[in-house]
Amino acid sequence: MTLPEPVDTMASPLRMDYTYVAGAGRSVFLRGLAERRLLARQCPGCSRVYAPAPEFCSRCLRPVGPPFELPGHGEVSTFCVVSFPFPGQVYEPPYVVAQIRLDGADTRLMHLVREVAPERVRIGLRVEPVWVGDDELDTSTTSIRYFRPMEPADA
Amino acid sequence: MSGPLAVIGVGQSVQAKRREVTIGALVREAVDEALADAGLGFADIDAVVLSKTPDLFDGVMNPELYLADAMGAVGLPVTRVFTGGSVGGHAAIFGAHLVAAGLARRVLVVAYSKESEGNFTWALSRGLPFSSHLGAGAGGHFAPVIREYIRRSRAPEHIGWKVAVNHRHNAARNPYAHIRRADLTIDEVRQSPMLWDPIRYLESCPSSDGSCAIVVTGAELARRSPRPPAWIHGMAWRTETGHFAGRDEVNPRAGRDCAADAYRQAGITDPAREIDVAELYIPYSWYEPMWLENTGLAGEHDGWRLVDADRTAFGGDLPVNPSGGVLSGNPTGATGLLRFAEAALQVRGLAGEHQVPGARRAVGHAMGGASQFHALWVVGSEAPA
Amino acid sequence: MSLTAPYTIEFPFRRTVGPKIGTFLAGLREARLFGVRTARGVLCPPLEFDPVSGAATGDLVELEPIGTVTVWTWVPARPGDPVEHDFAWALIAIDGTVGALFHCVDVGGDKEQMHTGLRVRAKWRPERGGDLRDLWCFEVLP
Amino acid sequence: MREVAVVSFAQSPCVPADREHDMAEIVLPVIRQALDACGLTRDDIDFFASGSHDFYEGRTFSYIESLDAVGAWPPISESHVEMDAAWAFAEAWAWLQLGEGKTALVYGIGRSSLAADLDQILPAQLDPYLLAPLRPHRDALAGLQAAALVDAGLTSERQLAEIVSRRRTVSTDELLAAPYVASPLRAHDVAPPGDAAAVIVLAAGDTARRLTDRPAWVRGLDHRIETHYPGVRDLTRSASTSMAAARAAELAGFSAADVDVAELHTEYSYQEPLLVAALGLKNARVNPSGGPLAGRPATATGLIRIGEAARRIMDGTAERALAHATNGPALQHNLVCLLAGEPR
Repeated sequence: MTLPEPVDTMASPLRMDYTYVAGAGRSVFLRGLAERRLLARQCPGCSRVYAPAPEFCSRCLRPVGPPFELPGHGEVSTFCVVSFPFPGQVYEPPYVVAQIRLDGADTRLMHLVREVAPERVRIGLRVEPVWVGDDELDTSTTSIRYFRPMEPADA
Repeated sequence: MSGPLAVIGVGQSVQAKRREVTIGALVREAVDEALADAGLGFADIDAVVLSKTPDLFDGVMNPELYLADAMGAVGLPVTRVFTGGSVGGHAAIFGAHLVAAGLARRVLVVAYSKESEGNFTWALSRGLPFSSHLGAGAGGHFAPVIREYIRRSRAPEHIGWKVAVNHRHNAARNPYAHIRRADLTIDEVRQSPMLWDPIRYLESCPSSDGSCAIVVTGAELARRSPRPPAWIHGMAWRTETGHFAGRDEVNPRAGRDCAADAYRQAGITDPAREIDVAELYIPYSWYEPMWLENTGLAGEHDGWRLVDADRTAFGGDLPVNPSGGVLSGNPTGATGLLRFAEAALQVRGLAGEHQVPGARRAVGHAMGGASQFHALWVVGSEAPA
Repeated sequence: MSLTAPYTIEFPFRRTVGPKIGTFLAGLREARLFGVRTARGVLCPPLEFDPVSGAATGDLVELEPIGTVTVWTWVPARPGDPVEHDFAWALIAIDGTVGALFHCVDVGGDKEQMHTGLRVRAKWRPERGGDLRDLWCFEVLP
Repeated sequence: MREVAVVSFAQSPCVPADREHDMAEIVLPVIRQALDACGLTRDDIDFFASGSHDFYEGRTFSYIESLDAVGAWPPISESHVEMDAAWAFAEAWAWLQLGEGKTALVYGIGRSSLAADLDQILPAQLDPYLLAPLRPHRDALAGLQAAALVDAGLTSERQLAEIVSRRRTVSTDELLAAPYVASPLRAHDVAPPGDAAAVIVLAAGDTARRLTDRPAWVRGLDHRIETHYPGVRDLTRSASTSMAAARAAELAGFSAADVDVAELHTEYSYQEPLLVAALGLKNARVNPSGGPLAGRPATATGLIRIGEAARRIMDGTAERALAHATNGPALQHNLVCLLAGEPR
């Protein structure tokens, strides 16, 4: 008996369709984005302000308070510069991905910082959101195109 | 507790893109080696704990089902633990708990990943509805934390390059490691492409296929084992939630609490002095100084000074990652267990060319998530007092 | 009210199959069926590890692709199933083996033709690529 | 063994599809309910364990989100199984045996509804080389096992219909007139998928006595796995269930034959006679809660069986109870837990 030459690999495609349920808390924030509003909520237990806010404070486990609007600007808490190309990338590297602390909130939001040379981005840089046009507004963080420095001097 | 516990068998596969074996055969390599090391067969094992990172990475759901034969688990209790990247450490500790609880005499802890089967980075970075596709990737999470560490500690930038060189030189002595570069230089690291500034290509972990297995038992059976046991002196796990307001990801409290608990159990009051070698979960080079501080092996903001003074290099007084560490091989599901296993090999005196001479007490460490999950054990060449 | 949205996860995995399963699949490509030796007899399909002892299984053995249905379940055909009309998923004891192979049996959509003990033989796809689906289904041995 | 007991159990109603809550939101109210019922707060818990699965949730590392419902701050001692949460219960019970803490909280989240089609999900549980490529119907392997039982004379389609009709106002004849989904199984023989969370609080010794009037003592627990490939298993038996039951009985000092109530993780009607035989149940009321045939919230289903069995002890309607959990095709992996109103 002669054995056939073994095959090395076999295709194993997997496809699964799901429903994403954003949840009550997250949905409040997402609906605000569709109106160009950054909505925060405060924990009545520890007074910390979340943006985006869950339905419950993850320190105190208490339901957070009603939503209120933040001014929108904030500062770069820390960041990195994505410097290499990879498949599916939206922007041409190098570009800055930053953790942004919105004024009035105790949490940090991860987003792009543009309209500034990457080497000029620093921790503490004051930034503001650049919103998409009316036709692109959505209940999604994509409603914020990116953040940019507030002062022209920073650019 | 039923008295001291020990590791009596360690096995691992070569870490690489293992495009010539099935998942089962890859797992079996480590299982066979661990059992041979312990002088045991499948009939001697009472329970199996399986460690692995997300099932979506390789598309096999509940892999403990398909792997029952490969792990020799038929007729045994099998538990599949999953806590993010620290999972291998959690699995080792849970295995030890089963022995301590009197529920098993010998536990086989198995870990693997075979991520070359699918596009693993893609699986991680795929956006969900309602969110932007930032294109940050895995390093895009850790790089800003590193930047924050550098700012706080005022560490010079060559520290990251130096760690990358040390670990790859160590890996050259480890036949199982994926990236083995005895010839790597600081210049080559410095000149390697910038990925996520401040992380360069050669300061990053690879993606590997690989497996690891250990056998844990109690004192009596450990003393009858053919080769020296690694005695467990202390072990702990801690978790903190991911996104509460004001969380410190540079020096997470869960990591500090975890190490402190393990040292307390081990009777260690001055870890830097009492630990001979540490195998830490370092996926990007800068995590060496960060985790040295977080695990209490260096003072706050001083971790980088140990690196700078060559103290954590192979010949230093506190060698870190003699195996080459995660920077030299990263089968994610096994990465944590490999750290725990390397610590055991060191105190057993069985680490071969990467043996740290005279290692009597070692730390094995694993972390996962956004530095939320921490596991650590202290093992020694002597049974705990 | 929570926002909801559909999404899809898709993976184009290519699994490496190793020498034993690789040879079995290569056999299917040539319209040949292989089993594997174990202490208790030949198993088809060729599992890598013995389901009783856990030991690595032995050499591959070529088999006549004929067997007997030991148990079956009748299911409605769905898109993507091997057979376009209703059929049976079954365990088929290949002649000369212990245990059974899981595959489908096509009796032309007529459940009344299906029974335990039915003698069946492999039907091969005309285009084969080294995949479990090269073995299209089993059909009644005339 | 150290004395350990269930002191509280809560679950959210199993709904066909929860479209309102994220993972943390679905579990947090249940955690609060379970803690309130025994007068504890989150800070009183020494160890947390949970079970869920990314394939049901549709995301990698999905369980991390649930930690926001636990409030893992200050940092906690915690572990997770990517399995039914009954195995998290087993882990927490083992942890309490160490004597390092007095209380543990186990939670399970199971959402079967997020996946649009379980036929896309469940084949991923099968051998990736020799079974999964065929992508069998989600009920195909259960259909084979049911057929094997019928062929062996161990059950009949009428008996299966009787099991289903016990909890429904529909006659067995009407049930038997329904079409097959995988013969001999009909749609009503299959546990309906749903979404729910469940929480159990465990406590050791005197802590348990202090927290509740009548703790449900965990007298024995074990679980066992079988080989995977269906063609090399005897589908008419559940050897792993029998092994786990024997070991649990050894620990408990009584066996399945002695229990008043048994909550079985029957994802299909045919599994009831198979499990009753494998466990050696004698006079037990089986699935008084309705069992999974009344709702199967994926990875919370097994934990709910333990909770329901414990509930019968705690409310005094049973002296001894058994809970069973399973995972894998055709009952490949089985867990058995024996509970009693008295510690050993």
